[in-house]
Amino acid sequence: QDSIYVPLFTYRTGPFSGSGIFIAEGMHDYLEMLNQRDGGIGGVKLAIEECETGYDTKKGLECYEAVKDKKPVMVNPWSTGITLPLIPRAAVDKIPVLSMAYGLSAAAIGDTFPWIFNPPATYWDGLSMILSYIGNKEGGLDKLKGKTIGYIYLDAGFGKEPIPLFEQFAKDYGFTLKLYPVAATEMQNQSSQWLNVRRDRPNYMVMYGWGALNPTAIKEAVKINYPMDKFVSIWWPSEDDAKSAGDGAKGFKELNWHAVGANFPAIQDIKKYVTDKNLTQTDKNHLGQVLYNRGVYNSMLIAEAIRNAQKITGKKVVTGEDVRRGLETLDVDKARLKEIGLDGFTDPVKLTCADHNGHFPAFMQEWDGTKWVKVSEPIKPDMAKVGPLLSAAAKEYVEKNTGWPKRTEACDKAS
Amino acid sequence: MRAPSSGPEIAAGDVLLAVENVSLAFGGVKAVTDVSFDIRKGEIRAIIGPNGAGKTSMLNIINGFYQPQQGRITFKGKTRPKMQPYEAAEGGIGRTFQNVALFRGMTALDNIMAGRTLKMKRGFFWQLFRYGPAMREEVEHRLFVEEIIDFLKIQEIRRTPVGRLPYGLQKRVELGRALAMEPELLLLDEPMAGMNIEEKEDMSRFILDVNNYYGTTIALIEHDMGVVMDLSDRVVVLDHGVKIADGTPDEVKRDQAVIDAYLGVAH
Amino acid sequence: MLYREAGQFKTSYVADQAIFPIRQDRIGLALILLIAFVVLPLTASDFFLSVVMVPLLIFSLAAIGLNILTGYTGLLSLGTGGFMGVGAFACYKLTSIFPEVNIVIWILVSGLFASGVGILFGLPSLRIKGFYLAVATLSAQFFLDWAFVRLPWLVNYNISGAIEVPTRTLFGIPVTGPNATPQVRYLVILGVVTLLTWFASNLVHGRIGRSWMAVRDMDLAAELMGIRLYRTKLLAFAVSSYFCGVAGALMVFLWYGSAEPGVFGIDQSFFILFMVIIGGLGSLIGSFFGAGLIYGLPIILRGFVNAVGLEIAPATVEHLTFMTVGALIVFFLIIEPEGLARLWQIAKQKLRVWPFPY
Amino acid sequence: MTSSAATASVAPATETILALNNIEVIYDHVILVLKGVSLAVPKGGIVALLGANGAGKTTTLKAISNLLHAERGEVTKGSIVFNGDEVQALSPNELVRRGCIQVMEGRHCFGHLTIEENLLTGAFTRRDGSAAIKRDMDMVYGYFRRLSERKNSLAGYTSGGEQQMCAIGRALMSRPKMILLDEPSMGLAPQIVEEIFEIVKDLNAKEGVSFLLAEQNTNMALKYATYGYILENGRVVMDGDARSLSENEDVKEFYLGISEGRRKSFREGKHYRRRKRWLA
Amino acid sequence: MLYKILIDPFVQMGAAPDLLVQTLWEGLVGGVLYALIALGFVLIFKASGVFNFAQGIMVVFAALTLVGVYEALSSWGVPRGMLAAYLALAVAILVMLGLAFAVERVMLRPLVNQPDIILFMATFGLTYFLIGLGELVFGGNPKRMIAGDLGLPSGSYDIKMAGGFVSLQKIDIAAVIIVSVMVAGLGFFFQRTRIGRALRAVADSHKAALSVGISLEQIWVVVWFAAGIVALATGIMWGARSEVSFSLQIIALKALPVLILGGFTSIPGAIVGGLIIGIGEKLGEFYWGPLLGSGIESWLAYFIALAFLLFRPQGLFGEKIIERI
Ligand SMILES: Nc1ncnc2c1ncn2[C@@H]1O[C@H](COP(=O)(O)OP(=O)(O)OP(=O)(O)O)[C@@H](O)[C@H]1O
Ligand SMILES: Nc1ncnc2c1ncn2[C@@H]1O[C@H](COP(=O)(O)OP(=O)(O)OP(=O)(O)O)[C@@H](O)[C@H]1O
Ligand SMILES: [Mg+2]
Ligand SMILES: [Mg+2]
Repeated sequence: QDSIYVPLFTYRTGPFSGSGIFIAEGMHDYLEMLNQRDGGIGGVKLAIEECETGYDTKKGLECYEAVKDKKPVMVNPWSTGITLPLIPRAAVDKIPVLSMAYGLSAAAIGDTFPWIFNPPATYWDGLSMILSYIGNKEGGLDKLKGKTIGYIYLDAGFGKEPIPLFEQFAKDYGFTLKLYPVAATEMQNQSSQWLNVRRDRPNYMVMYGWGALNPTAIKEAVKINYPMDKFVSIWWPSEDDAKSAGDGAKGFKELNWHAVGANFPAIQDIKKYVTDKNLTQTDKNHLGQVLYNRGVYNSMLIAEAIRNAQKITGKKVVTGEDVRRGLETLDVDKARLKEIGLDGFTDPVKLTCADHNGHFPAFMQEWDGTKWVKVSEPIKPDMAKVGPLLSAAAKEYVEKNTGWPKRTEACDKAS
Repeated sequence: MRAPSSGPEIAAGDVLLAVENVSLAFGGVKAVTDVSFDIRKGEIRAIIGPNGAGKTSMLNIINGFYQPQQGRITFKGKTRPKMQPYEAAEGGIGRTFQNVALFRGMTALDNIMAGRTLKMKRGFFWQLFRYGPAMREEVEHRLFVEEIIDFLKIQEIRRTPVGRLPYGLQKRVELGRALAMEPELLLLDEPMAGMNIEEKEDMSRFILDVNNYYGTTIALIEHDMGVVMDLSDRVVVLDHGVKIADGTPDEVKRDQAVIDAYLGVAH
Repeated sequence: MLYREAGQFKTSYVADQAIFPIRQDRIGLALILLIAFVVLPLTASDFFLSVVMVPLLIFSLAAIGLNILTGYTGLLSLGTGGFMGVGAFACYKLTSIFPEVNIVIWILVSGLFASGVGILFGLPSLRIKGFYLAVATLSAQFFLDWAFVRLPWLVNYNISGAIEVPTRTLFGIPVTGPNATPQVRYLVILGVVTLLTWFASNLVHGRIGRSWMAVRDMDLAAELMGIRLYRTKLLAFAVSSYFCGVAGALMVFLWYGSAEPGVFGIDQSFFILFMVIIGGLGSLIGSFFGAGLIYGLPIILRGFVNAVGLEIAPATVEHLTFMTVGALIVFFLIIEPEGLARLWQIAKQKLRVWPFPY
Repeated sequence: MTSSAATASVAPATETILALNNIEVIYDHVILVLKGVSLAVPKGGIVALLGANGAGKTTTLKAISNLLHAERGEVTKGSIVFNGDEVQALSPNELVRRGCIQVMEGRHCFGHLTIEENLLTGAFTRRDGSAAIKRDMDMVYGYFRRLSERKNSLAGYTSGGEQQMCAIGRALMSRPKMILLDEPSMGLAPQIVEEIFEIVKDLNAKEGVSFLLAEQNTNMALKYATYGYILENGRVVMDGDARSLSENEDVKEFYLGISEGRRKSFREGKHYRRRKRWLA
Repeated sequence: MLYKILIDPFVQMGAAPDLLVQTLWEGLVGGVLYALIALGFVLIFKASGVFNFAQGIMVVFAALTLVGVYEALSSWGVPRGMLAAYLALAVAILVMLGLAFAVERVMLRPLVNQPDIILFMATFGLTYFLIGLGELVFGGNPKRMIAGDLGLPSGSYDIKMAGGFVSLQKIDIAAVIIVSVMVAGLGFFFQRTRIGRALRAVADSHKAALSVGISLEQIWVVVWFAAGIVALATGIMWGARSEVSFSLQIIALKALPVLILGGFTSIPGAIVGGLIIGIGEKLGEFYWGPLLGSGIESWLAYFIALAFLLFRPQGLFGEKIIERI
């Protein structure tokens, strides 16, 4: 019997399993639900296989080699460290890489990276949205003049990536940028960073954190009485991260592009077809949590890309090459979202050959002490600033990687 | 085996090493106090004394492991307040230890070969290839070491890691290692502890042979009076860090201070 | 009766000084090399080559490097990851500045940079000993970690903050980059590892190796025999770091294909230290065994579970793998604390006296 | 001094406190060291274990005190019975508690503890209060005056002989019923050697402590022991009571260094010797 | 540049004494908490010469057990609160005792008298085992430390001074007190009792210790249990600062410089080392860090330790390294 092989790289173990478990559950359950409810996609069952990476690059590469020969339709590495080595291999092995809002930002440029997709927004987009939110609160970005913004981040590629853009914003709008790097080994021990925050008294704090960095930072912020409503994070903190700081965390904000909560037909279907039938290891009350839903979103993209590929090619059992085309012409509009039971869950997504990211708006959500509450309208990224940076980065990538292949893949018309 | 070479020629009977007014204390413990004596080329010089008298410390001073707080040492005509261990080794002082200090993880052969380190000159590059000059050198020294192995009759244990050898054989390997340095002055710290008569006889034989045939000067610490009296040419006696007697075995044997402090009964 | 030295007489010390004095050993080695160089590349699957063999060889090389320092010279080091990183970054810089020079040359040269850094951090080793010396190497590890992240120059200001391995060729065949086939990468690594292992073996069996071991076993006695401790220890640091540096360069260029500084973290250092210990301190072959056990065992266990087709969630498999590996490590240590290499020796010894028990 | 041997044998040597039955010991799974050794120590007896380097004396003693295990050796055959109990079933500390203690060859003091602390660890298994321990400590200091001078030094810094005294003193501190002494005289000045044997005699006579002595100083050992075993190559090649052994011609030649009725000078050693006939 | 290195930091200190005091306080608390981790290492090292790589995972394991049992209890109907928390604490202590027994029986006893490095390796095996077991039983997701239910205070005392304020977290104060009491107690136990001397003897030589009748089995259980309790305390304190997750084991590494600086065998050394490192790295990071772009805390501690070692190769309070031949 034919099936479509969808490997999922997950990390339910290791130091980052706190986030990994939710994401893995969301990804797995949505696809499993499709299998149970619809018999797969377009009548073809999905062969879902998890490969445990433990967020470790070594094991991630092992997973890649292990799935490579089984004709996967795409890989979702779920770690920047694993994504980077896969970028050059994707074209060779003809396996598209979906690194959803992480990985290499420059991969948004489809002409350079035909095989890599990172919708719906890059970390640069994220920063520009955060800043425009802050500007908005202050009554215009120009009001930031003379103010100080602190940036606390994981001292690694991920946290450092936004710095050039941040510096440019600081120059353009006249605010002072203060950097507070946190080494990966010091995530649980941030008192000096926050002492510095006390000294510098930044008007806003922006955070790009991961793993234990997030809860510790929130706790430390509470400890020094940093005003929580001025503390804004990129999209990774979870409910647990905020909860651990107790009431003091009220008002903490993070960027997000999809809803939280389980009140969506699709998620209810997960409950009905998957969790209630014990076809998963998922803890029932994880459904609807922010990172669970992120996993669902990721799988929604996978499923829609496959469906789209089937539509373009007319084949039932699609290959990686087909799905790459499916991703490039992905168009999940409002109607389609409604159809798949995710109405109001997120904004429509549409990718093109040139733009593998979409730079879609995100909104701000706030921690009210028990859950995340949406507190802003969708915010658009500042493409005027991000765009040039992206193309420059992509260009640089090509220059440094001599012999980087020119795009030969034809561009499909959106179906 | 070849005769030891290098350094200014000192005729047999001349002073090879002289210790003058040397003192050494560790905190409150006076290990050695104002001791002077000399060792003449070619002789077997025994150092005896009760436990804790400072004998081992004296050897440690001679080969630079302890730095005396006072006094001077003259070795082969060169006088200095203190010596660095490698200077002593390069100058031709070999040594065995009271608590066997072999390289436990290595075989007997390697231990003795290690004694040749100072004599081996081929550089890193040749070692890397273990070929040509490096291999020739290796073989040349191996021949020398084999002579020692034959001499000490330890052929069968060549390839045994020394940690597993019985105590007596370890002592013998240690002697071999010291001999491999072709020392001019050989310091032996209780070489016969833990041996039975038969083995002591063997060991005595080795010591005498080394002394007779190669003219190696020997300083010997030993508690077996029979051995000391039979082997040594002159004896220096320490007690509580102080020299209490110095002379031929017969003189020392009859010295009342020595009898009181050490021998207990006249031997 | 098959495995005996009886009847094999050596007529010269050259033959007796040979590293494998027994004929069966030499035949075995030749067979292994034949399999490694010819049979495997022809028959093994891509997965086996790139997931099992490539990493194993690289880890073995790093383990040999650390073994020289820790196993042969008795200096505990927890900075292996950092030294590997130095090699990798040096290689990256070299090949970006001089792209026309052959990558294999740069890989071999990059180890020298690691040597330099190794010597620098080895300087405290004369005064500080044992576990205490670990602090010197740990400061190397953490300082280098920090430097790798903080000096964007090292990664040519790549925005990803990572080394992005360019395609390089050898005789026109790509050896790095996405188009390098597992077979080619494997063969290049195998070549480098074989060459360096041969060097290491020469060193440890000669004068230098003996002075290393002498320092390890009884440094005071070694000093009194005229071995200069300082020089010997620093040489060990230099050689050891060279091996680690080359391993690091190989790891990034011929295995990962791209690397964030994080991969040279302290975990890597411990990982390799454990390979050395379980394989056998002071044994080159042990380094291979150790890499096999620590890196290979989990892969085998995972493969085993897959092959059996047990319906267990992958996370649970991972948990059980961890438990099993942990238990096996303790088990191996109990049956032979001196490492797998010693176990191997005992096995040979038993074979020698076979069919008698002793 | 010559009369001492006689006094020791006054105790009726009927009951055995320690019996080894045909034991075989293998190190590292492959090295066979003891090839069937049997011996017995009567309660209140002093038994000497003699033999050349590597004969297996130390190994025998370690087998008795169950310390082989810590050196990757094991007793593969035979049995060892101490005071009615199978030794193999007891842990080393249990053995000490029951009164069987070993003084290990090569000193083995705790280098980082002072001499006094070393002695105190010897009393670890005792439960009879600090006053009694203090009394014994004074006794040990009485035996070894050199130790009391150095009691506050770290053992690791003391001289070889001082360490040897410390190791023996430490064992005495446990108030044992039976002491396994491995080369007690090694590295000690002649005076102290005699003193040690006097202590052995003393404890034996006054407190009924039994001794198994592995000793190279055959002369001394046979003077003080009641019975002796000679071990060669992992086998007992000769045994008998001390007097008869010391009169045996072979023993005289090989272990006492007496031939043709007089002590040989060490200068007279020959390169080639007569082979021991039991090695044939 | 010289001005920036040599003078400017002190000017800053003078200008904002409240921040200086706060920095010192944070350093003190950090130091005490490092000392707590180091203490776990010291206990085991003292008693057996084993460098226990598993101490970090023991911290996680103990804390997970505490929180996990608490959750389980509440799902079985025991109301959340003090009672459940203390029941869970009791269970966690029992589990650590069980672990101590198991480690002794399965791992240490067969490895008696092996070189330190081998035992070190064995503790690595133990680490792997406990990681697997912990995740299997309790799951890998981070959990919240039940600090409140255990009666640990929250909130802070804010003391006004010199135009600013110094904020002393109550939980930090509690940590300082608890750690001091634990250290004093353990210090007394191991220094003044018969067991203490025996421990040092064992660390010196397993073989000799066996020969004088010291029961290694008993001692190891005692010590591993004590280390387990210390791990539990560490888990509670660090867990309260961040979260209870497997990444907690990373901070155990921070104990290394402390341990080395203090000397592997000294309980007071762990404390003094902890304080030096804690305060040193906070001051360094706060006043000098910005010169190097901050984040130097990750290696500063090691350099501080290294600097001290160059003068005292056995650490501040470590046992003398005996060099005698
Ligand atoms: N490094 C040291 N630190 C402190 N004390 C020392 C040191 N070295 C030696 N001593 C002390 O100095 C004294 C002399 O010691 P030494 O080892 O020289 O004696 P010895 O004559 O060799 O005795 P033995 O015959 O027992 O070996 C002893 O009391 C010893 O404790
Ligand atoms: N740990 C070990 N591993 C392997 N072989 C060993 C070990 N210990 C001792 N042996 C071997 O066992 C044999 C007997 O050694 P043992 O130490 O018992 O002799 P001994 O009679 O006490 O000798 P000595 O008088 O020199 O002390 C020796 O051949 C030795 O090589
Ligand atoms: Mg001495
Ligand atoms: Mg012996």
